[in-house]
Amino acid sequence: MKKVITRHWKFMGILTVLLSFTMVFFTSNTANAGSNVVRIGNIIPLSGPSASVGEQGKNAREMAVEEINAAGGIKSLGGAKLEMFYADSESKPEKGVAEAERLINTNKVNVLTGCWNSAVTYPTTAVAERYGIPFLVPVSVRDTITEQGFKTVFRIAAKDSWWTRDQFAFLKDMEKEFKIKVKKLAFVYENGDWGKGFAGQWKELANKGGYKVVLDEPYPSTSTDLSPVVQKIKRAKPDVLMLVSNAADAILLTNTLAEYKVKLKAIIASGGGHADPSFLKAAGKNAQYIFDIVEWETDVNKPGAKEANAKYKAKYGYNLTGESVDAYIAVYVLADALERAGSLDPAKIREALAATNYRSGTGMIVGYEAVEFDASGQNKHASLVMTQINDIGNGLERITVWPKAARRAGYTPVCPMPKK
Amino acid sequence: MTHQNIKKFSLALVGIIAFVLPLVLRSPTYLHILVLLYFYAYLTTSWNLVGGFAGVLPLGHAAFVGIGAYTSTILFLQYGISPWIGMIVGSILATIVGVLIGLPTLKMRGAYFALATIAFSEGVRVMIENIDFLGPFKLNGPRGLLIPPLNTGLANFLFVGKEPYYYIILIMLIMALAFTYFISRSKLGYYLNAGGEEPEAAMALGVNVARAKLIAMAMSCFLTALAGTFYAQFTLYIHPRSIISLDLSFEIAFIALIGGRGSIAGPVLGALLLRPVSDFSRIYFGATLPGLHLVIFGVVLVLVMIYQPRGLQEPLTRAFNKLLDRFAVKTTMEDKK
Amino acid sequence: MIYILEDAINGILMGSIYGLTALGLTIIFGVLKVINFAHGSLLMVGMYVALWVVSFSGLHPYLALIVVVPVMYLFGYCLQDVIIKPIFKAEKDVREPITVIVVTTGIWYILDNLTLLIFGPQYRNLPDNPLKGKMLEIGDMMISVPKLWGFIAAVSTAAAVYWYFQKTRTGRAIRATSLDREAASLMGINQYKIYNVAFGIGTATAGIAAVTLVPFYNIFPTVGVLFDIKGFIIVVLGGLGSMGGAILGGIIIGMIESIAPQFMTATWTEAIVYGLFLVVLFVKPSGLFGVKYDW
Amino acid sequence: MKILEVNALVKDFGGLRAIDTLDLVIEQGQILGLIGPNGAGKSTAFNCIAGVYPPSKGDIIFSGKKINGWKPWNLCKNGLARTFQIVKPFSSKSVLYNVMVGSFVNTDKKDVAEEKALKVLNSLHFEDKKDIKAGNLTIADRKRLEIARALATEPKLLLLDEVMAGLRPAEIDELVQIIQNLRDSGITIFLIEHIMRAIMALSDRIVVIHFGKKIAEGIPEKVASDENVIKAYLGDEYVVS
Repeated sequence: MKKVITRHWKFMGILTVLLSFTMVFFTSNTANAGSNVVRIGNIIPLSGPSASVGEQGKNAREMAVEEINAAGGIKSLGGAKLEMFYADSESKPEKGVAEAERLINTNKVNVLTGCWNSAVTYPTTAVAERYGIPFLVPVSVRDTITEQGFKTVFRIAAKDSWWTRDQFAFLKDMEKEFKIKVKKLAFVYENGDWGKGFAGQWKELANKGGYKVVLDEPYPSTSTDLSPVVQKIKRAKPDVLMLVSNAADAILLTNTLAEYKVKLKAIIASGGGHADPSFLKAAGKNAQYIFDIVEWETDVNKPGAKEANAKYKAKYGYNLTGESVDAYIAVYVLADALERAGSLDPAKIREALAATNYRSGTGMIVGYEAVEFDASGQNKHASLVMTQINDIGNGLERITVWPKAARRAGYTPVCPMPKK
Repeated sequence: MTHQNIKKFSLALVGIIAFVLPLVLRSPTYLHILVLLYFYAYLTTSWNLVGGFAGVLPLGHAAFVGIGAYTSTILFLQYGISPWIGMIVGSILATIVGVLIGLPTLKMRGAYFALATIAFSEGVRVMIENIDFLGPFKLNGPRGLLIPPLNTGLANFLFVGKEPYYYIILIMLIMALAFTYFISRSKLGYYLNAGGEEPEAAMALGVNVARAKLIAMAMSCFLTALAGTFYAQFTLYIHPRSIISLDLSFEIAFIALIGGRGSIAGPVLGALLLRPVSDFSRIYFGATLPGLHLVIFGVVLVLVMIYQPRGLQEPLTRAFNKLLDRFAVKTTMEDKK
Repeated sequence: MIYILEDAINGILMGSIYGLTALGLTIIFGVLKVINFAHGSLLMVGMYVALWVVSFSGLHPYLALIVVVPVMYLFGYCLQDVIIKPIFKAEKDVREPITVIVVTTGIWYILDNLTLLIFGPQYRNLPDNPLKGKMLEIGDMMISVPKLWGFIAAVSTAAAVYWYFQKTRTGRAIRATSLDREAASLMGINQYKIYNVAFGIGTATAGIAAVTLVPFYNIFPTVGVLFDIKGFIIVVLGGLGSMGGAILGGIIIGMIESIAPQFMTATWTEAIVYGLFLVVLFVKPSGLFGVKYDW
Repeated sequence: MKILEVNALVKDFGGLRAIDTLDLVIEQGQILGLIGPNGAGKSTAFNCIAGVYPPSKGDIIFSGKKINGWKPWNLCKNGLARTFQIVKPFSSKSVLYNVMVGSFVNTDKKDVAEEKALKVLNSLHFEDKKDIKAGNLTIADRKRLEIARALATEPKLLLLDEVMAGLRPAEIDELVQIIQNLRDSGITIFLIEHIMRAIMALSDRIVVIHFGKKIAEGIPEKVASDENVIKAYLGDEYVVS
């Protein structure tokens, strides 16, 4: 009996300690509310399957905030500092919604950003709309996010119809430039929100462009073995393979394609997994010659871009990616809007955001000329660049090749893929 | 005051507090957290009918949440049928599916049943992810369905504030609790408990164990699917990977096991402990130390199971009774004065 | 036709590796009568250990076994001894202690997320290892060399464990415990010690699976989850507790995953696997190769 | 009147014949004892009658109905109750709860079931322990609980499987008394027992089986002196010829 009682007490003791821990954090966190700050809520996947992307986005935001705060904060608000609140969505829509509620009501954020996963962004923007809190989406590609008729949603990056449009435009240009004939396309994509969205658009574009689709293959992104899919690609004998992949499957797919010596004229990927910092390291030589469409690349010809990337790399150990640049610029666009709004009233911030015409400044390291939102909240100027992974003497790197105006000086893309 | 009276009194008090809470607690965040807490308590109470009383371990109840949510949402979006009706249709559908799946699986040994239900719910998820159109019904594959928050009102099960949702789920929870209380004191309850604990002995005492379990499964699926509709109308977005996820199925089972399965109060106690632990630890560590909140969740699970393998309901009832003893003694002494 | 053969071979090789990942699951279930939900996480831990060993020492990836197997055995042994044993003791008279399932799930959450906390979410692999991308070409057919080694590892591990259970004293004690734990403890076998050993062996086989995966697979904190559900399906197909069944069950899954996509999209093969699983459960709940306990 | 009739019962497990053409008859109100060495097939015979195993061949007739392959719960509803050699109480529940599971057979109302259960407990001098958890009972009390649960189903025929094994002499005497009272109240009893003292005192008739076959039958005194029985129990060399 005595033993039972001591066990009982031990248990209750541990429980109490745990609960008091939560309480301590609870109180300490609500207490440190400074007065002269702008509160920005960020909902991103920090654990779970997309944790890698979430971490990159968080780092980019941190860097931008440090720079802005060091430069004196928001001057029209008396030098107000930006204060970031991060929430983990775990890539789950319901967590995103709950976190949006909390950030708005408890942390009293003035603006929200996020959420990378379209499936999370989609319902979460509805919460912001309900409270009238501006929601700046750095990147979440699903078209419908800015097509809900919401007043408070703004998106920096291109939407998926633009991505696919540019991929096909690139393909046409390549055919012309390198005098190759592309007839047969293979579509291989993760069976999710994102992959399905892309594939739907591809099919239409392929029809319009007169291509023949020889393979239209979704695969579960939790696959442990992609050689069956690779075999299918090999047997379908496409000229060009178009991919949408998350990180783990992008690496697996690239390695397996190399193992089976699949002969293709070109591989066109869609960012995401192929743009993940781990991708180049993990796929190594096998990644050579892949074309990947992204929002941004380190060699972009824009003042400040090299410096920003160098700083980021020194801090976090890997290059800025398209997704993190979207996050980085988003913070600057926000700062710009706040400066013009001169108020923390959400309605005023929304007005200022809607009137954004951000063309120059530290944050403007993207390839396109400006950030300006159309009536739906979509950045009109958002454009994409096609990069090729190649080794021109400095190890494997991503080299911008398209549009031609943005192509890295002195580089000729390798197309079709040479035999390895 | 006798013990019975004090118990009744405190139960009533808890009820009253639950009902007036939204009037005091103005913050929608806390209401949101509470709604989800009740939602989980409700799901666990439904789960408890088969997982607790019948002594098996279903780990795929998210599939029934999904069936409920998808049915009512499709009927609402495509045919304009009120979610209240869709709720019942979805529940009937889930019950049929539950019985079909329970018929062969409920005879299995514990581990097999657990794995069978996992495979069943994963199978349902994969099917929905692969099907854009099921006959005339638009499932929309992996992209999920969004309910536009237009035409709010009771008939459409859509509200602007959180208070209506709060009261709906609270009433659902109270009804589910009353239902399980009623079942636990009925012949079926006795039969389920007996069959769950010693099936052979129960059979020899006239209990058709398989049939009792099947009835429990049917009731559990029905109640679970009702919550699916609530979830869809509350979050306004359903998506196969988040609604039919093993995470949800597991969390339901964990809440029951932590609270004390097979008891009426267990699911509520479990939800009261686990939900705040997971919510608050995510809030405070999620950004700075990603993953720590799930470590904490895991640690709580392990600790409770090591020190209270029968769940928290038993020690808490004991503590409450001890408190009552003291209180009751005091009052009687005061009476004497 | 040659295509089907090529796919079938790939299916058999990959499937045997799945079987190897599930082997520990079936060993642990056979003895403890508990589904170890943390098994995928143990595989993940094994992969990280193998990764560190190889990248620090520069050894051939398969030589990592020398370190990984004992480390994983000890890890499993201690895990069972420290965390799971007390619950078994508390629930002595319960036939199938469900609480243990919860605890293993707790361990899963803890291991996966501690790894995330400590090592970050990055995807890692063994760059430039001598096995990466090695293919055996026979005419038009291509066979992955590391997968071939995986197949050999799977079969020989299963055979070795089987031999151990048949021929050694401890092995027989383990079998006796798995058949009837009361009787075994009456015969003077310390059942908790046997549990520790069985858990250790199960974890060590996960370590072997990890070593065979590391040369051609990515390593990240949630990698175990991908193999977890697959493992559950495999052990039920093969018969819970049957070692040969685990390998054969793995091969069946591998074959389906490899051949079926040639006739439909890869996403539907998942559905087929679950469907087959349910059919087997309904028709032959003891598994396809279901001798009750085949050791 | 015959309440139970077993005609040429055969039960095979794979290649093993556990019961070989066994004939049995129990008259209403009788106590029939079934004895035999370990592994003789007593429990298998019981399990066939109680519906756990379907018989391979032969008929089992219970109060005029052929019950081959009936499920245990249906047999119970028709008045055939049993206890288990290895007791199987619902450990986490109280004694009263355990007994009520039995008494629910003939009613759907909780009050009625409780009343019946209390009556049974009373008749077994067990009512003072009704709120104790079954898992905390002594061995003797667990055995008694087995009987109480079975009685709560209001059986016509009660199968008792070694209810006295492991009890102290005083406890055995008490149980013998209880069983006699049951018979006096009109319940027919069929029991397997190893304790010779008890079975000799209780049984009206005794059947002895060995390797699944009946080797002797009759009143206790006659069976006790039967050559075959002594051979079966003690082996050939002990037979005084």
